[in-house]
Amino acid sequence: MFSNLPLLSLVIWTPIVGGMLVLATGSRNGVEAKVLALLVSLATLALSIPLYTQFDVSLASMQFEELLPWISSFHINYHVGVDGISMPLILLTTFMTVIVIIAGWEVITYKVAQYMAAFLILEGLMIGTFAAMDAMLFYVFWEALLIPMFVIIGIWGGPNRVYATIKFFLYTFLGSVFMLVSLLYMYMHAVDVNGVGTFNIQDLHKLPLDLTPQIFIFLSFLLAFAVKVPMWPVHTWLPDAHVEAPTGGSVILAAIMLKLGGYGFLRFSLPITPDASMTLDWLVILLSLIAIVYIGFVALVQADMKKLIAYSSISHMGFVTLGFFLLWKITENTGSASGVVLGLEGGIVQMISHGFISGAMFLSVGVLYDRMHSRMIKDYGGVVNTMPAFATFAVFFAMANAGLPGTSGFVGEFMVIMAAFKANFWYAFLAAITLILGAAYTLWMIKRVVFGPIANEQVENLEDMNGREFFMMLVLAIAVLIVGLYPAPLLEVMHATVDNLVAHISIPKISQ
Amino acid sequence: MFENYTDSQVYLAIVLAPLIGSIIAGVFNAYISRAVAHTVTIAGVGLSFILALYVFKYFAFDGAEIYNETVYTWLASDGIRFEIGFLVDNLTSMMLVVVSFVSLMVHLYTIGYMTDDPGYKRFFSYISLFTFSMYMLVMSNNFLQLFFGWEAVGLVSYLLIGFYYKKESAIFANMKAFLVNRVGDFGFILGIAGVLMVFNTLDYADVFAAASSHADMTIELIPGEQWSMMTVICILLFIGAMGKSAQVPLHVWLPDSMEGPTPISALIHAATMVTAGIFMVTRMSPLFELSETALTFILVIGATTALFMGFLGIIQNDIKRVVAYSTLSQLGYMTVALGASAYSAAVFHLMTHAFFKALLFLAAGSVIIGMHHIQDIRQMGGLKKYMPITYWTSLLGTLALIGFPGLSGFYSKDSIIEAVHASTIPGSTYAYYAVLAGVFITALYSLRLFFLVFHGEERMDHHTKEHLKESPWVVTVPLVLLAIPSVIIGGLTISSVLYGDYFHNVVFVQHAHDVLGHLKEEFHGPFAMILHGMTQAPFFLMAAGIATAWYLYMKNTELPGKIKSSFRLIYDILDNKYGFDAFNDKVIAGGTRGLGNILSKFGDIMIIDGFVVNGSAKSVAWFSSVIRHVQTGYLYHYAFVMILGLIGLLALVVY
Amino acid sequence: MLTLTHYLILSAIVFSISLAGVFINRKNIIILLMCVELMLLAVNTNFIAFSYYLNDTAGQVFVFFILTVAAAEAAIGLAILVVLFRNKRTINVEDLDTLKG
Amino acid sequence: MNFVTPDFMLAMPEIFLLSMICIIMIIDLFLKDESRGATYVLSLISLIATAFLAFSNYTDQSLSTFNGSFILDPMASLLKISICIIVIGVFIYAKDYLKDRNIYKGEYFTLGLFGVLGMMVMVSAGNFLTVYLGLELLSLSMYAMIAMQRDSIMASEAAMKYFILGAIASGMLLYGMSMVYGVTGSLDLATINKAVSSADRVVMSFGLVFIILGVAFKLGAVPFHMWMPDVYHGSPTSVTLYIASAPKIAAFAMMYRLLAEGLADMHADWQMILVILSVLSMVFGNIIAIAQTNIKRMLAYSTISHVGFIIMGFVAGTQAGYGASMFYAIVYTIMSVAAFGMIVLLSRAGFEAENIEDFKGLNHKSPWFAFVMMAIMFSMAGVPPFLGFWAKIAVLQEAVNSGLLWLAIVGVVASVIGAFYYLRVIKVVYFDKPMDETPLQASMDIRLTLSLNGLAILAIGLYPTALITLCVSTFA
Repeated sequence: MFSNLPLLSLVIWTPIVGGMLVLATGSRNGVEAKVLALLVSLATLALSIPLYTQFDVSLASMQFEELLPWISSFHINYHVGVDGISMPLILLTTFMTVIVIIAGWEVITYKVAQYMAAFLILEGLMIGTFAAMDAMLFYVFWEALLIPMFVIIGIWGGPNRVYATIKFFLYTFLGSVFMLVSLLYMYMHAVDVNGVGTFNIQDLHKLPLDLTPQIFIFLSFLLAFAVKVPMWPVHTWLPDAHVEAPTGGSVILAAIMLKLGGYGFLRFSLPITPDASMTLDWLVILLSLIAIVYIGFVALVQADMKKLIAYSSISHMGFVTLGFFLLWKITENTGSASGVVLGLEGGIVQMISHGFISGAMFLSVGVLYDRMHSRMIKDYGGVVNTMPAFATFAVFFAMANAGLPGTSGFVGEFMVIMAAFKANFWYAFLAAITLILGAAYTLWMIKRVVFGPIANEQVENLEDMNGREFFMMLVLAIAVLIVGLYPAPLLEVMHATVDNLVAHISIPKISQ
Repeated sequence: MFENYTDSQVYLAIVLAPLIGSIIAGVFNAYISRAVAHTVTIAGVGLSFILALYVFKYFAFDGAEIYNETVYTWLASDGIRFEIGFLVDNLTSMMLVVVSFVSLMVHLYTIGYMTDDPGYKRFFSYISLFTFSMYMLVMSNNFLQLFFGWEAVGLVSYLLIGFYYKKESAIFANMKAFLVNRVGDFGFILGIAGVLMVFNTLDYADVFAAASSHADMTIELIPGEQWSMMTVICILLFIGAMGKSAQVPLHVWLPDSMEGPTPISALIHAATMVTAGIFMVTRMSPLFELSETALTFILVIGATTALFMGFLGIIQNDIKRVVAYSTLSQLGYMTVALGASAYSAAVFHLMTHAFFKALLFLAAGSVIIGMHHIQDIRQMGGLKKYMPITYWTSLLGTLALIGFPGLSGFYSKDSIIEAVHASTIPGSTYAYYAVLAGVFITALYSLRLFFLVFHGEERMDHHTKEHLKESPWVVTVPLVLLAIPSVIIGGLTISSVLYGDYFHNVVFVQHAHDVLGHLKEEFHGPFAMILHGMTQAPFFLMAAGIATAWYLYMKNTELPGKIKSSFRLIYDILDNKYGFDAFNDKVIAGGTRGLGNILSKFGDIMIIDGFVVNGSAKSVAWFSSVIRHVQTGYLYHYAFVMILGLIGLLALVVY
Repeated sequence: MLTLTHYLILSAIVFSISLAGVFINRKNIIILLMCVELMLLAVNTNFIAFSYYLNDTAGQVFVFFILTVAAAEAAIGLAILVVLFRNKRTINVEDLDTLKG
Repeated sequence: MNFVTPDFMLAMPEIFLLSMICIIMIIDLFLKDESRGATYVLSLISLIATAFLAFSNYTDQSLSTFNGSFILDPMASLLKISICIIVIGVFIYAKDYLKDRNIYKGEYFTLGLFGVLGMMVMVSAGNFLTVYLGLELLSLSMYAMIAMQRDSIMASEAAMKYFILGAIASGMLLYGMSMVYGVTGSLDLATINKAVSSADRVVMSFGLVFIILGVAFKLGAVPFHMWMPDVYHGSPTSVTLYIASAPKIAAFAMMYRLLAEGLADMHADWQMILVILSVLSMVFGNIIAIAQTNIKRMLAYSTISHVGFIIMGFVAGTQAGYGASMFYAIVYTIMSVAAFGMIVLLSRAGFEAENIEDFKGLNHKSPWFAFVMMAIMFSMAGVPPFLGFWAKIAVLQEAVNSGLLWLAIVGVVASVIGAFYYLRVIKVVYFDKPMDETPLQASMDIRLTLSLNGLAILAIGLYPTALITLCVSTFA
């Protein structure tokens, strides 16, 4: 009975329209806004579930596809659809938004309606980005979602929020405008080749391109996505943004927005410019490894918990990009394509897993911050004495962040390290250093914050988590455990798509 | 095996029983009483112990077929199935018995030991969780699950070392333990990745079956240098074992782990978890046999650990630390056995060691209870008359440890020494003399401990002495129960385990390395071995060790002090544990933090953020504030700019 | 004999003088207004010369329009000047620098 | 040569508007200050009617009358309608502002209408003469409008600067026209276009440069932009509103008529020049805007950068390029009129709301108008889904299509730099606390119009198809 519904559009637009409605409740009283926002987010989550249940894992093509003409003179269409890569990310988005709405429930007292609305609108835009099958539609969502995040950090952020949010905006804006130029170039090129321009991503996949333009297009994509992921050396916006953002903002930023970059590599860079990707895969691998190692060291010495987690995010996202770009090196080194899919799927799993874990880590910091109004590690110590339940979750998520087997954090890292070894021993070697560094910075923080004797009077007066906080943590912990203990269903969803992707990129676009 | 149940259900029950106990005690911590907590966990472990005994019987006596089945597919990607599954064979069944028995003893013992602790229920939850993890490790049929168990026991170890989370030293020790283990895991996961690269599967059976056909593969780690792939993989895997089994230089965490409550020192840091590395190498004998280089590496590391960690035991004054260094040293012995391809001997020693070392730790715990948590042996002495059961069990444990003929340790240790002696691979000579010297050292520090604690003058303060009494039955019963196997298990099982065919379908040894096969020809039963052993060097060295200890700590008690002052330099080296800790603290940890600071301050803050990002923003802003002054407000300037523009464009068009 | 070129050069010179007058003069705004008028006259010269040599009346018609507009322009210019003087009490070009940057 | 009666019907909107202006002027003479509303209403009615007439005059061919000096084509109709609508908005926004400052005079409206007439003439010009007359009619009206606030030092200074520079610019334009006339022998654009190929190249080039200068001045392209910041800043906001909006459309039309219709064969020459102007405008406009604290001045520099984009679309020299450029010009006026409308909305008697600081905490006072301001700013910055994004896409696409990839890259980089100062405004609106608690005092009609204006920026941004198609098909 639901088969005729434009399900995907509903998932995209329900939160956006819902957000408008929340705005319309005004700022008289936060309660209506909160309840409405929660309902909207739950409705979106409910709507997104059929995307999974009705998803045909055997198909590599787009599902739930919708195509409406939008701007006919530029051949821009409202074209959405999901495949095995985007569907899990969309579910992650709808799931995390509910958490974030709950997370802001008691904490946000200033302009509640706007806060909730910003997150709902952001949710819709993010889903739109994942679902867009038209490059220009993608770009519209991609850029538009900067707006709510800009506002979220700017209004509800910390003392240095203006610097952080403007930095965030300009950094990402600068990154993506070059992508825009590339898209326009390809449109024109499509006119030359096919006689008609196109922004359809799948058509762009098939668009023949010579190596030189491919390299420039690749580099422009790289800049756009690398900023978002973020990769070293264009990562410095992230720590600032995280530190200043309100808890919910940090959660969404880390859990979803960073994934957009990784998603972009899969949707744009690899299939559209396979030959340039092959030529420049060393660059991405190098940057990923630098991110993993260099950032690991940097994370170690952070005095601010959120900054530490932010750096940890960068380091973990290094696995995503590493996994995505191993494929040529693997084929070159072993002479077979075995391991290629492992790396790609590992990267995708790492994105999902990082969504849960980083979100949970930021929520944990949020729980402490709401009580103590400090994010500095030195202000804490011995939290376990007064907040045992919290400490349990904190240690659990810390272990997940350190990639302990059985938690989701392990799955992606494991797969990518396995694949990396096939490509080159030293890739795996450097990537595996995260086993040590990741544990070091996470556990050192846990040691200083959670364990030890009660550090000061404020810690002594801390109250343990309330039901709401407990609920969020529990839900995330369950998610982390499920993915960690039984990732097969998640993987199953993406096999067909990834296989198809690999098949596509292994065919060179340039004539030899 | 059980008529109404399939094998897999039994194995699942073994694994899940302690897990369920742990979950009940842990998750419902706040809602259950202490009694419920220890009842459910003990019931869980007890059940698994009983089942383990059945399984053992099933394999050891009924000669069951190897069980190798998948429980579920963890994930499948790229045509590779990563699975959770059980491989149960003779090795596994033996490990199951050892683990479940020691665990059960420790569970019982804990009731007495932790009786005043506010974290009572939490503790039970942890040790049951540990038991579960250890089962997963030993029952694994693939590398992935092995790594799962490997990390899970590490996690529980972390939690338990830091059990007294208010103690700064404890939370330092647990972090240290986890991180040092992570260094090992770093190698381990690379080794697993290597296995996957070569074999494209992580399943033991498939990997081992294909192992020999890949023996000639090479890998180019440094351009121009072709190394044997198997050597690389084996050394990487062994680095994992070095972390978990505390081999030099990754041993530093084990002494510090004594910060944890004594029961877990017995269970985790003596009997079971630390032997996981030994178990792992044994399990992977088909791989290790392909690389003599790796075996030599193992041999040298093991011998070094066995000897040099023993030295450190001599000067320790903390009762638990002495036992801890003894554990390190004994792990070294096992590793040496591995290096000498005497895998069975290693596992055999693993088993005997598990019993007597658990016994020693629990006895030490009993002493600590009696001494009201004083652990310094300089404040003990003459405890024999206050704690008779503890005394006698300790004596048995100590004798077993030093390899007194007839006791379990004798069989296992002597076999190792013989095996190394017979080995011909590079490094075996060094290893032989190291383990031989180790015998003397072992006897010396063990008896030193024994004499200082139980004999001699009573050095404790008056208050302590008044309350000194034997520990309650929940403590002493496990001691007695552990003492029994410590004495008899060696002689009972050596014929089949070491020289029989118990491990025939588990351990794979290349003919050239088959030292045990060589020894087998000279083996004529346990009793003959005792007689033979009493004529050999190890026996005399042991006796000399006992005598020295007796002389130094019973007879001439002034002498140790004098020796200490006249060999100051050596003492300092030993006291600083060869400087490993200082090196790790200053160079490794300090260097890492220093590098982090440099990268953070100069890389991120100064260059990327300061110079490039904010720098370009600032320069744009600066340029803007300068260039705006072109707009001077004067009409003639405006006109002038227009005319300049005009002239410029004219010039452009004309040329 | 006067050729077209002579007229064009004359007009160019007048035009240049008027331009120079605009940015060299830093004193009186009225001089600016005069320069503007001069500029239009230079243009007119051009148009008429061309018109004559092309034998096309359109150019001359244009000149009439320019003259008319110039008159209107002068009127408005002077009016603004008056307003300006009332406010600032000066018609010095250099004093017109409230707005800048 | 026979005298042919011109087809007056084609110029019906202009004729009607002229008549109305005369009527309004006369009526206004007899009105007391209190009933000045009548002039206001009449002006609005005239504009609506004019727009309607322009609409009903629509034809998809290119017709000409008055011996070719008046052209009626789709572009002319579209732009005339746009101009009328924009100016309606301007008048609505300006009304209260004028009242509060005691300059609520009939002159504002009549001069404004004359300006509209001038613009309409420019849009329909087919001849150098009509271009010039339209231009002067517009310019002279604007000079006078600026100077209307007679007691303001800044206004009179701005008027004087604008007047002098404007006069120089028209002088140069005329000089250029005279040269082109000299070598082609015609003032008629269509005839000129035919004669270009046989004309003397050097003189043509000279003439071209002077003509471009005149156009660039009107648009406000660097380096002929110097008047803009001062004039935007110094004029009463009611007048800045006017100057900053519709005349850009007229300037675009003038550029189109002169360059694309009159000098199409010199495309290579003017393309090179326009590229330079475009780059300079985008870069300098955006950079200098960063340092501004006065929002009107900032918007002036922002306009300069937008002009760079308008020109970018134009350089392609293709029909699609002109369409994109025109689309940008129309979008720009929609945004610009809204931005200045916001300033008017915030200002009240004795308070100008001219500084960026004055927008502090708007979100507290009115979340809705804070949102409108945000929409305007993001739109100007070219962030989707707002209208300005599509305008940028359109012109960038044309730059890429004409092989000027580097120009597109300069454009996007400049727009990133530009985003900074737009963000700063949003920052002030959303993140800062208000300096005072004075509520907004604007009347309902402003609020409504501004809301519609803001919604248009969002709504057309979400569905720009109609407007884009209109602009593109105009030239097809």
